Amino acid sequence: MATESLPATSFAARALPVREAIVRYGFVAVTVILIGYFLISQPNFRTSSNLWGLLVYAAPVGIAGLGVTIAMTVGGLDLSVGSVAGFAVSLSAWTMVIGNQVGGVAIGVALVAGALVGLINAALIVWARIPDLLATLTTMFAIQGLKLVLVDGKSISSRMTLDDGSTAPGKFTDGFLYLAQGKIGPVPFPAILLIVISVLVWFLLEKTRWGRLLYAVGANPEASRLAGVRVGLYRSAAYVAAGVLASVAGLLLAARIGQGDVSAGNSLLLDAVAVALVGTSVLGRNVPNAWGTVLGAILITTMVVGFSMMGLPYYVQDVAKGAVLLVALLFSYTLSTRRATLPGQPT
Amino acid sequence: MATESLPATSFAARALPVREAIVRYGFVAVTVILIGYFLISQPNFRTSSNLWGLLVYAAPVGIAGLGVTIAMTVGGLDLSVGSVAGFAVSLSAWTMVIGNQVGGVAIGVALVAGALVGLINAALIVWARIPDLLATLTTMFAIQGLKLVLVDGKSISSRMTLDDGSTAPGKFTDGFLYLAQGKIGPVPFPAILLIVISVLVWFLLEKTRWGRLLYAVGANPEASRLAGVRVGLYRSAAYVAAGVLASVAGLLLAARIGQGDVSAGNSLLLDAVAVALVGTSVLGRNVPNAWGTVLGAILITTMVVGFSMMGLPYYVQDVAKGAVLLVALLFSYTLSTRRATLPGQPT
Amino acid sequence: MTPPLTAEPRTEAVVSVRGVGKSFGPNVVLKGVDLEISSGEVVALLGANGAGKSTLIKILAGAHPDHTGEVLIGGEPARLSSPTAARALGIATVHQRVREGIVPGLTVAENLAFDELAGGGASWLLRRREVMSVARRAVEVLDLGWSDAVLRRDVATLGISDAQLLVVARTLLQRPRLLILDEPTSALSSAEADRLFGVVRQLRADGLAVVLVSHRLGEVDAIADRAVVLRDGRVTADVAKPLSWPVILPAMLGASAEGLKATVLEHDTPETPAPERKAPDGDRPAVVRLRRVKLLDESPPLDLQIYNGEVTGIVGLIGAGKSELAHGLFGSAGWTAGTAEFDGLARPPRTPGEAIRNGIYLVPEDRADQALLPGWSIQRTLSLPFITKVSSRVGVLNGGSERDRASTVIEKLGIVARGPRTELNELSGGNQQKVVVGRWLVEQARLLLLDEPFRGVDLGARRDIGDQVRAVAGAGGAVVVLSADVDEVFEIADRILVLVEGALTLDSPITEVSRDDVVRAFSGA
Amino acid sequence: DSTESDASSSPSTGPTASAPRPKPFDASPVTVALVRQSGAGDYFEAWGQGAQKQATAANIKLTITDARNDNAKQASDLQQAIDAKPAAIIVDHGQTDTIAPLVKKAVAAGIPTIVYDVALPADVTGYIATSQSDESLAEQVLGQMIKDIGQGQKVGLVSATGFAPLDRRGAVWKKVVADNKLQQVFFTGKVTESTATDNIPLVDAALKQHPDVKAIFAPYDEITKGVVQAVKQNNLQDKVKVYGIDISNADLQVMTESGSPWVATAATDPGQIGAAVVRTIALKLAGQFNEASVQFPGVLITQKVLQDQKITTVGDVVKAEPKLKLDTTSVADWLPNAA
Ligand SMILES: Nc1ncnc2c1ncn2[C@@H]1O[C@H](COP(=O)(O)OP(=O)(O)OP(=O)(O)O)[C@@H](O)[C@H]1O
Ligand SMILES: Nc1ncnc2c1ncn2[C@@H]1O[C@H](COP(=O)(O)OP(=O)(O)OP(=O)(O)O)[C@@H](O)[C@H]1O
Ligand SMILES: [Mg+2]
Ligand SMILES: [Mg+2]
Repeated sequence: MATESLPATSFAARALPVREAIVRYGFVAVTVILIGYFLISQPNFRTSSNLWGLLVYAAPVGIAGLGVTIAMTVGGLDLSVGSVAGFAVSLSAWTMVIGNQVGGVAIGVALVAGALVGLINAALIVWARIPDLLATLTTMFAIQGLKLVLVDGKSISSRMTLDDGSTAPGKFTDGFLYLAQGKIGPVPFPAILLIVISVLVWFLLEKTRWGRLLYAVGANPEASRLAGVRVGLYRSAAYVAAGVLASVAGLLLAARIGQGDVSAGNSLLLDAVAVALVGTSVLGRNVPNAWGTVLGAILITTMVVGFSMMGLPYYVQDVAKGAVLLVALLFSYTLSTRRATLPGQPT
Repeated sequence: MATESLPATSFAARALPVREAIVRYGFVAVTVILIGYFLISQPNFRTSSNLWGLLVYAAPVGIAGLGVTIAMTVGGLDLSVGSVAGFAVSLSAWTMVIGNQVGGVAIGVALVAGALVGLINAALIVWARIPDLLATLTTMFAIQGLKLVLVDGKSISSRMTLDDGSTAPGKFTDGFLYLAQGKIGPVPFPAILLIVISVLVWFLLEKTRWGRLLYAVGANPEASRLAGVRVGLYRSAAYVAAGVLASVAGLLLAARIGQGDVSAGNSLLLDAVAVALVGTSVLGRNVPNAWGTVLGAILITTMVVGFSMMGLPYYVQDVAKGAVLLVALLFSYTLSTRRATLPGQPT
Repeated sequence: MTPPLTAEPRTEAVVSVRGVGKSFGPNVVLKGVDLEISSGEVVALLGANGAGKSTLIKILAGAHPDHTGEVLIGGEPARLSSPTAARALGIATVHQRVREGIVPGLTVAENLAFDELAGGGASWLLRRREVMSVARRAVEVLDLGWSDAVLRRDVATLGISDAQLLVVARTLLQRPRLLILDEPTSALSSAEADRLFGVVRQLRADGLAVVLVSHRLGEVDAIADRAVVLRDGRVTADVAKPLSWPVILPAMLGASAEGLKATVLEHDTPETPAPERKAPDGDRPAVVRLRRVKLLDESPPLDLQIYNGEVTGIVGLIGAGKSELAHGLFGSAGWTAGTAEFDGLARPPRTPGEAIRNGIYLVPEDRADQALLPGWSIQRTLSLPFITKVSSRVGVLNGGSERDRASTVIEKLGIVARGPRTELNELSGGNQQKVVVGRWLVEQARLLLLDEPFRGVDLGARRDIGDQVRAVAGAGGAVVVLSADVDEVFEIADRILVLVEGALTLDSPITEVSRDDVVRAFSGA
Repeated sequence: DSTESDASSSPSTGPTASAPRPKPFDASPVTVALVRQSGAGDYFEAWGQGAQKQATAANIKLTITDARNDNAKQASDLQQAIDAKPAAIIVDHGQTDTIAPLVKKAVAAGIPTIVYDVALPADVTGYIATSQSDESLAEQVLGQMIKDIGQGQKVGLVSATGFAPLDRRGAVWKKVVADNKLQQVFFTGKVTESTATDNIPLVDAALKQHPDVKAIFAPYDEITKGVVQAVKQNNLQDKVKVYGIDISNADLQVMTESGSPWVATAATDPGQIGAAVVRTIALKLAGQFNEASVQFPGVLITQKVLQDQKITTVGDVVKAEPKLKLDTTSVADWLPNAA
């Protein structure tokens, strides 16, 4: 043997277990401590309805964030999620109220539309070779405008008056409203959806070869191509998944308000990107990942709810949000012995 | 024999001059055609005040976009520009109205604050090794909240009533308002500011050693470090510059609005990032650059003004914006024979 | 442990390394290294992959200021706190990873003048004319012959060999007291390496001290005045010219070197053709048949057969079209013209995925850009092309079988690593190369294409990889090794082809040609 | 083109003109610039459509700019409008200090100017001020609230500061709270790009903390919608009453759902107002208007009335509350209400 392996002891990477643990679990700890603090200090935080409520509020941003996460695994970023969610809101409302279809059809139409937008993004990025940020920015503008053209700039509500003076034939069906208001046992449906989708995305990304190949494409597309990966296909699939998940988030929003609110979804982009980014730092992994994103969504929701209960005005909440985020990031990056940025990885 | 390692003929890029020209000037052409179209079809567009007006409206987003451009040259992206601009609005208003200082002091305070935020970003990124997107996201939240804490969530206007019932001592001074309303000859001051700052940034990036090194730090920090470039210093300087330019943009907004509007600057982030991104594709260079950013800002402003004059509702404008952007991007990327992404460029 | 063998005392030391140590976390890489380097000598720093050569060099270059021990320069203790500090003290370094040295987005000229640009002394204005004149001087130093048009191009358009030459040229421009070259020739053809060494000899005559790291012992033999061997973090030999290989090799490789001496040295010291190679046996069926293929825009059509059960070595200078040939066969890039027929396949593979499913494998030449995935472990990198083999039919990954594959390769090729989960960026360059070659050796190939497979691997590993590759041929596969290094091809191939600007100038069984024939073929004769 | 579409608020086609148009409306279309702070959202959408409809009927070509809540852009838009020298300028909403100097400029340039819902300081003159009175809207709905819950109760406010109409409505609230010894136990809320959705968690948390509030005032319908959802989620719709301001078809649906806690709102019909503003400036241009200001009255709309009369659209509301239909405000024989 030309070179003998180094003795195992000389690679005692476990030598700094405390630091390692902080890097890996610091973010989780911050979340847990914060939740613990609210649990103790705010009696109303403890109620089970509130705790499930955290998941309910985290659901749209968490699900859209999971879409962004998938796009990030292939090294991209999807700026169109907010407008796709808004499009899903208006489109599903339009289908039910103007088109007089049942909720199932509305859901189907919105999901197909989300997938289509994902395909358009994929075509722009993969085929037309436009950098992802620019491509999704373009779709963002176009879809946002299209949505408003579709509904003529108006919110769509059950039995609204149409331009010709007649009343719209349809309404938000109960089946559709179940999306936001349904419960299985004590568990609200959006919470279940969030959990199910997180598990699915986690399983896809961590346990299947497709997930592995998505990460490969993001880490080094050329090396992946030469290893036989169909890079274009995987990148396209990622954007389609992002589009569909953004649509799901939009459907939840539509069902929550019970109307095709024109402004719904507008603020989702920044939040979804934020939780996906924050998620990369969770568990010290420094790559986009499902648990991280969901934890990020829960952390941010917890802060909003908890600080509101404490009676802080929303702008003080922003400062607090910044501070908590900072502490968590310091744990994840500053203490880390790994290099902060790896080439080819979305940072 | 040495020469044969690089036969010029093998680089087919020179073989297609038309295509090359489209890639390089396609974006410029789209802008020129659009301006031409508006000039011909909209009599009001032709007025010289309107043409200078284009530069006036482009000034805040262009200047903030130049800041983003500088941050992008070092391989980063600054998400805090919008909130820094908003902070500058409130801070300058506060200084004049509550602090009863003259405009010059307000300007100074805002610029120093912008530089400080830049320094904080730099510290988080360079020293605490937090990835740029996450670091600037954190500052974004914190600064946004801080701004509102400073003004108690209120817009600050000249001689407003304070909490104790008295009237605020100061007001927006004429000197300060000159920022937005002044003219030198026929040329409005914001237009001059935009031109001067663009030339400065262009000169910095293209004509000085520092500019080259900023690009080098972005493209290959390790090579730069090994060659003796003080990488941390350059990255810090870039974020400080971005902060200061965001403040300048905020000051222009404050002077134009004439009061410390709490919501000012909110929409600036997306616009500034958009023009800086769009700018990378101008001239087919595929790197962040000053002319590209300014041209991007002018293109977007032209569309907004022109389409408004044509009486398109804002949401049709969005669709049109998306379409024009798409055409320009197809010219720059899809036709290009160069690879779409360069390493070290934020994607 | 072999006690250090000291050579006779030399004249004034330019640089003295005293008890230098360095660890990465718990991994102790250097355990007290002593070394003297005098002016006017070329010191070869030798050692197996992962011995710590690059680490020592980075210390001298100021890139690892947190080392222990001390470094004296001109007899004075020096603080090598940063690359700038090292440079100010007269130490100029060409690092092993070429991509660490060039800045994409800047022009070739700006890259050649990058040290000037980076140094604080230069004017704050960018003087393009000055940049160009510095660049022209750099071009001259290495006699690169690049025109101004080339100098104005984006450096990202250069191939890895030209990039390597660029970095060397830039470093030579600094006129340092000590020049350090970390595997400068691994991406160069022998002609270019010769040109580089011509320059090094000249510098030595001018009194410069040079430290050279190389795994090409022929090269070392030709130019080094002294060889220092690192092993296990210590200096295990320090011998002066004439270099005594029987001393050096065991010092490098330990006891396992015993069997090596014969084979390695024979191939590394020229003229001896490899023993017991197959003679061509008449009209065998070809696994691949190329018809009128044009590799480069301007090259003549090429006809070529590749046979089962043998190793075909293809040599050629940089830009000869070797990589084009490999990519064309692998389906990852098209040729300008012509067709390929694969035995047993309805059509040539049109994508790498199709190629891999049909047992056609490629080890690409540029490790960093074409094979490594940042942040990925050995295990993941290894299983990437064969992901279906480590996952169930429904796509669920099987961690156990992944780990087993990785452990097998680690053991077979002697990869120095903590385990299958070690990240590749923690490995030394040679060990990374073993991983990216090794992943194609787990499955039996129908056609295995290796583009510069020995880049940066040490002798022992070269033998290990060679054995594995020959085993692929032994099991009936066809192997193609593309290399700019004639010695490497002689060491491994059954048949040798010479490619000059896309045309074949020699095609012969290895047993029937001499090295001189091959070199003659290069000139197109 | 959306300009042809009807205002959502009023399905009736309106009376036709009974007299020929006077100068300058008898020739080619008259250009009027409409400078808007925002055109997004149901209120503004309806306002814009009413204005457009009336303009078309009066032979006016409206050039509309929409600052999308970007006050700096609105300033630019207004400056640009002045430079383009239209026959008249309409300013729809805006910040006082932003608009005041520019209105001065417009007046100085001799352009007839009408301003909707911007309070300009006394030193600005020569323009027509129109408004829906925020004070009156707030007073009406809060009066109903006191009638419903009585004095000395626990109440909550969901609003945001820094937005002029909300600040004005908030001032009335403060006074009502003090006068009636109400106990304000929470104040939360924010205005974002998705106001309705983003307020739900805030109010939810506040309600968990203070489930014993009797009433919540949410003086902006986007916020009110979020409050209603939060109340429902906490199953408090029988205990907590919600009071809002503004009305749209979508709002009516929320109000009339069975068990809706939103019991009263105060509103004008934005479509009618948009039309009336256009009529006012048209009369001015025709030399038939000499007032300095017009006020558009708002009305109180209670859930009970809506349910009793089975009202589901703003059109129905207008029918039930003729005060909302501004058929007598700024009309002429040649210029009937077109909205
Ligand atoms: N940045 C790093 N982090 C962790 N370990 C490292 C790092 N750099 C090098 N090492 C380890 O240090 C050891 C020596 O590496 P070095 O690069 O000096 O080897 P080398 O002698 O140059 O080998 P080669 O001939 O393959 O280039 C290896 O075991 C490697 O894994
Ligand atoms: N990205 C590129 N764009 C244009 N031409 C290129 C590019 N890369 C390489 N070339 C040119 O193509 C020709 C063939 O290069 P190729 O890489 O096939 O040579 P090679 O024989 O494999 O040599 P080596 O691998 O030793 O550099 C060279 O002239 C090279 O300069
Ligand atoms: Mg090395
Ligand atoms: Mg090659």
